Amino acid sequence: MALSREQIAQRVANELKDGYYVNLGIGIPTLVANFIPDDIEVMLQSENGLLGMGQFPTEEEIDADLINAGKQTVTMAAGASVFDSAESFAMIRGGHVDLTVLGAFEVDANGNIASYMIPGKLIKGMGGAMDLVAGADNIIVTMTHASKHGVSKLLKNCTLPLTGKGCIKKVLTDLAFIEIKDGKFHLLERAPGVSVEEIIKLTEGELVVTGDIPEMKL
Amino acid sequence: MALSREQIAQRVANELKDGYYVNLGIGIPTLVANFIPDDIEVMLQSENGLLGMGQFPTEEEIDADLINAGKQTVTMAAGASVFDSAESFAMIRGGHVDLTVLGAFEVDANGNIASYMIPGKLIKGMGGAMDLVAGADNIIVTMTHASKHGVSKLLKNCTLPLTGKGCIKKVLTDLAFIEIKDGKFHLLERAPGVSVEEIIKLTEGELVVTGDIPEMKL
Amino acid sequence: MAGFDKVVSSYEEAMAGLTDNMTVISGGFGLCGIPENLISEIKRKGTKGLTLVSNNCGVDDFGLGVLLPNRQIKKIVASYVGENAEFERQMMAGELEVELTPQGTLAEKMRAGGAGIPAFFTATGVGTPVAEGKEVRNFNGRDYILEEAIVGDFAIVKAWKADRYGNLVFRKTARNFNPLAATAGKITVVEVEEIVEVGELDPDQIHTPGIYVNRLIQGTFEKRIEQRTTRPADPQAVKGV
Amino acid sequence: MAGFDKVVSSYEEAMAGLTDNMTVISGGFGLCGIPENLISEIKRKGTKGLTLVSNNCGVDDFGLGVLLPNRQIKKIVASYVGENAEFERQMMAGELEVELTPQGTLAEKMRAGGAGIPAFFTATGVGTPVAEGKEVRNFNGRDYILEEAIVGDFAIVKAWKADRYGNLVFRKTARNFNPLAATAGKITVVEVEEIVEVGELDPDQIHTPGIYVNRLIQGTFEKRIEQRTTRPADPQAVKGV
Repeated sequence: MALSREQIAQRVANELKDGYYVNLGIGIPTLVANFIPDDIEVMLQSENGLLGMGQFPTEEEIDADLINAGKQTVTMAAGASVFDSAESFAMIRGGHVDLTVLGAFEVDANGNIASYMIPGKLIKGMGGAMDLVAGADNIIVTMTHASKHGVSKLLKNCTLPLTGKGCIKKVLTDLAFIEIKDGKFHLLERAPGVSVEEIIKLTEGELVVTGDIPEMKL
Repeated sequence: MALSREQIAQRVANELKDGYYVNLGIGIPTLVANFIPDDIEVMLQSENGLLGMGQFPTEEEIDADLINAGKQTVTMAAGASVFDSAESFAMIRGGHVDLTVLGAFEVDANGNIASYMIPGKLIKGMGGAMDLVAGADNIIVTMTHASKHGVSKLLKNCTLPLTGKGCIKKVLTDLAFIEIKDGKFHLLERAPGVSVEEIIKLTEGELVVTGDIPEMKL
Repeated sequence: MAGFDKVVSSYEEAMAGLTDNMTVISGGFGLCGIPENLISEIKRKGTKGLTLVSNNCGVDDFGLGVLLPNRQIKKIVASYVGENAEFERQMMAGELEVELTPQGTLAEKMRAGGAGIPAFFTATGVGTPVAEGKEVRNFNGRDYILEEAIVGDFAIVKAWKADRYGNLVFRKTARNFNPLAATAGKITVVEVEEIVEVGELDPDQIHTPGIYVNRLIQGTFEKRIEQRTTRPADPQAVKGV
Repeated sequence: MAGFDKVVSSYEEAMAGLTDNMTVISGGFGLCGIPENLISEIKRKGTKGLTLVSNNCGVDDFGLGVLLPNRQIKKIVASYVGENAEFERQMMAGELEVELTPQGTLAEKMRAGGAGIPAFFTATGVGTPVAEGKEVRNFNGRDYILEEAIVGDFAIVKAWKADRYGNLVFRKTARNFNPLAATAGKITVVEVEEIVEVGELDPDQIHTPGIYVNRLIQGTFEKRIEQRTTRPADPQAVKGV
C-alpha cells in the first residue's frame, strides 16, 4: 500500500544520523521532525535564520519574532543560534548543512527538480529552494510517485521550470525509495505491499531494477 | 616653514565635519585624532574591526584583545561597535566611511598612489590600504612634499608599485594642500612662510597655480 | 551639533525625500520583522512607481501588500510572493513586474550592495529560469552564474533596540533580511521598539553598526502572526484524552 | 551518542589529520586573537609544505612566525608581513612564497570560501600589482577585478567562549578574521578560553554558529601585546609636572 504522509516522513527519518544539521522543507519534510529516533540528536536549520529549531510553542510561549521558514511560530532548542539571511544561506550554499529534505512537483532521471512554479497557474516563487538544492550534497526529495490521475512525476525530463539542475540523487515517494545516477532511476526499496511492477508502471523515466527489491522498514 | 607632523595632522583635522566616520592610517594620520575640534564629534574606524576607537588605555585598562589597525592597545569610545574583518571592509569598500586619511611614498597627477612597497627593499604588504583607497570617495593623503634630498614625491607618474589607481583627489604635504583633477596638481594652500616658488620647485607633476595662494590656517 | 544622533521625531521626517520611481529595499520575512510603520508612511505619502526589493510582499491588508491597492509598486524583486490575492491579480494582469530571485541570492545581493561588491558567482539557479541572460562560468568543475548587487535609494528596516547613534540589535528571527537591507540603502531608515542611551549596548553584541543608519525612529508594532502553530501546554493532558 | 559535542581533549586530537602540503587558514590580526596553542601543535607535529592563509605571519618567536625556523611554511597568503626578520630572510632568499593580498579582499575570500561563492568582483587592487593576471570588468562605469574564494583543509580559530556545540562568542577586536576563518575550513578547529554549558549563550548573541565548528578545545593563552601604548592614569598628574 502506498505510504501515508507520516510514513514517508518516518522513512526519511531513518536516513538521519547523529549530529546531522538538517533543513526540512515545507509540507511532508516538516513532519520528519516528529520521527527523529530517540538515540540520535539532529539540529534543524530554518533558512529564515535559525539553527536549532524547537517544537511549536505553547499558547503562552508564542512569540511573533520567532518563526520558521514556513512562517509558523516555533521555539528554539538548547544550543540554538540566530543569524541574518545572508549568513543562513552562506551555511546552505557553502555546503555546511548535512541533509536537506524537500518536496517537488517533478524530478527526472538526470537529477533535475521542478518544485516552484506551474506557468500560468502557480507563481509563488522559489523561496530558498533553489539555494537549498544547489548547496546540499545530500538531498532527499519527498513526493507522491504519480498524480491522482496516474501521471508519473518521475520523468525522463522535467516539463516544468527547474528549481535545480542535476542535483537530486535520492527520491522517496509514497511507493518507492529511488536513487538517481547515470541518467537513470534505480529502485532501492518499495513501500510495504507495493509491487515492483506497479512502480515500473508509474515511473516514466528509465527505472533500473536489480535483484530482489526489499520492502521499506518503517 | 615646512609643517611639522603635528601641524600636518592639525590641518587635516580642519577637514573633519560633525558626524564623520573616519579611518586614520598609521603614522601622521593617527595624530589627527589629537586635533579633533571640540565642537564636533567624529567616530574613528579601525579596519581590524572597531568603530568608535577611543584613546590609549591607562596601564590598568590595557587589554590584549583590544587593539587598533596599528596593533596599538586602545580603548573604545561610547557607542563603539566591534565586528569581524569582512564586515569592517564591507563598510570601507561599500563607501560608508566619510573620510580616509593615509600616508604615501608617492602620488601622481593622475591620482595614483604608491604607499606599500619598494621592490627589493621594503616588502611588508598593503594591509588595508588598497581597500581604503578603493572604497573611499573622500581621501586625504598626508606625506612630505619631497625627500630629504629634494626629490619630489608629487610626480608625473608614480614609479613604485601602485596601491590604487586614479583615486586620490587631495594631498596635504608639509609644504602645501593640493587638489588633483584633470591630470594636474592644483595648489590650494601653502604652509605658513612657504613660497609658491618653493612648492613649484619641489613638485614634479604639473602644478596649476591660480591667483593668490592663501596660507593655511592652523 | 548633531553628531551621530540619528533620531528623527516623525515618520514623515523618517521617509522624507522618497519620491516616485525610487528603489526601496525592505527587511522582513513574511510578516516577521517588517518595518510596519515605515510601510504605512509610504502608503500615506502615496509615492508611486516604486521598485521594491523584499523577500515577500506581505499579505492583502498588512506589510508591503498595503501598497498594492493604490498601485504604488511598479516592480518587485522577491523570492516568494504567495499569500496575497491582489498581488496575484496585478501580476497576472501584467500590471506589476515581478523578478523572482532565490532567497539566498537575494540576501547576498543586498549584502554585496552594501559591501561594494558589484557582482558575485553562485551555483544557485544554474540551469533554471533564474539563469536566463546571465553569464555562466565554471570554477573547479562546477557551473555558477553571475549575479549583480542591489542598492536601494532607501532601505527600510525594523530592529528591536537601538542607541541614538543607530547601533542596532535584532531579536530572534525578526533579524532575517534586516541587517542586510540596512547596509544597502543610500538612505537607511530604521524603526525600533526601544531607543536606549549611547553606551548601553555591549559593543561586542551590536548586530548593525550605526555607520549604516541614517535615520532612526521609535515605533509601536502590531507584529501580526501569519501561521499561529502551537502545542498543548501540558503534554500529559493530551495523552490523557 | 556524541551528538553535537565538539569538545576534544588534547591538542594532538585537535589537529589530527593535518598532513604535509595542506592549506591552513588562521584567524588573528597581528598577535591579537591568534590560536596560540593550535599553532604550537603544528610546530610540534612538524608538518611541512604548508600553505598558510592569515592576515599576518606573527613575529619571530610568537604566532605563526614559530613555524618559520623549521621551514614548515611553503607559501603564505597575507596582507601584511612586517615585524619578522626570519620571514623577510626566507622571502628575500626565495625560500618562501608570499602572495600579498589586500586585507579586505583576504577577509572576503575567506567569507566567500565558507559561503559557497567561488568568486566576486572588487575595486580593490585595480591597476595595481594585485590585479596582474586577473579579469577586469566594468560595472556601472567603474572597473573591478575578479577575486576567487579560499577554502582551507584546516581552519584554526581562537574564540573567547563556546558551548559544547561549538557556538562561538568572540571578545573585542580579537574577533577580526576568526569568524571568517571558521567558515572556510573543511575541518575547523577552535580553541577558546572558556567552555560553557549548552543553553548558556544567548542565541541572539552567538557570533559563529556551531555548524561551522568541527573540533573545540579549551586552552590557556599568553596573549602577547605587540604595541603597548598607554596614556597616564591621571591627566592632572601630567599637567602638574
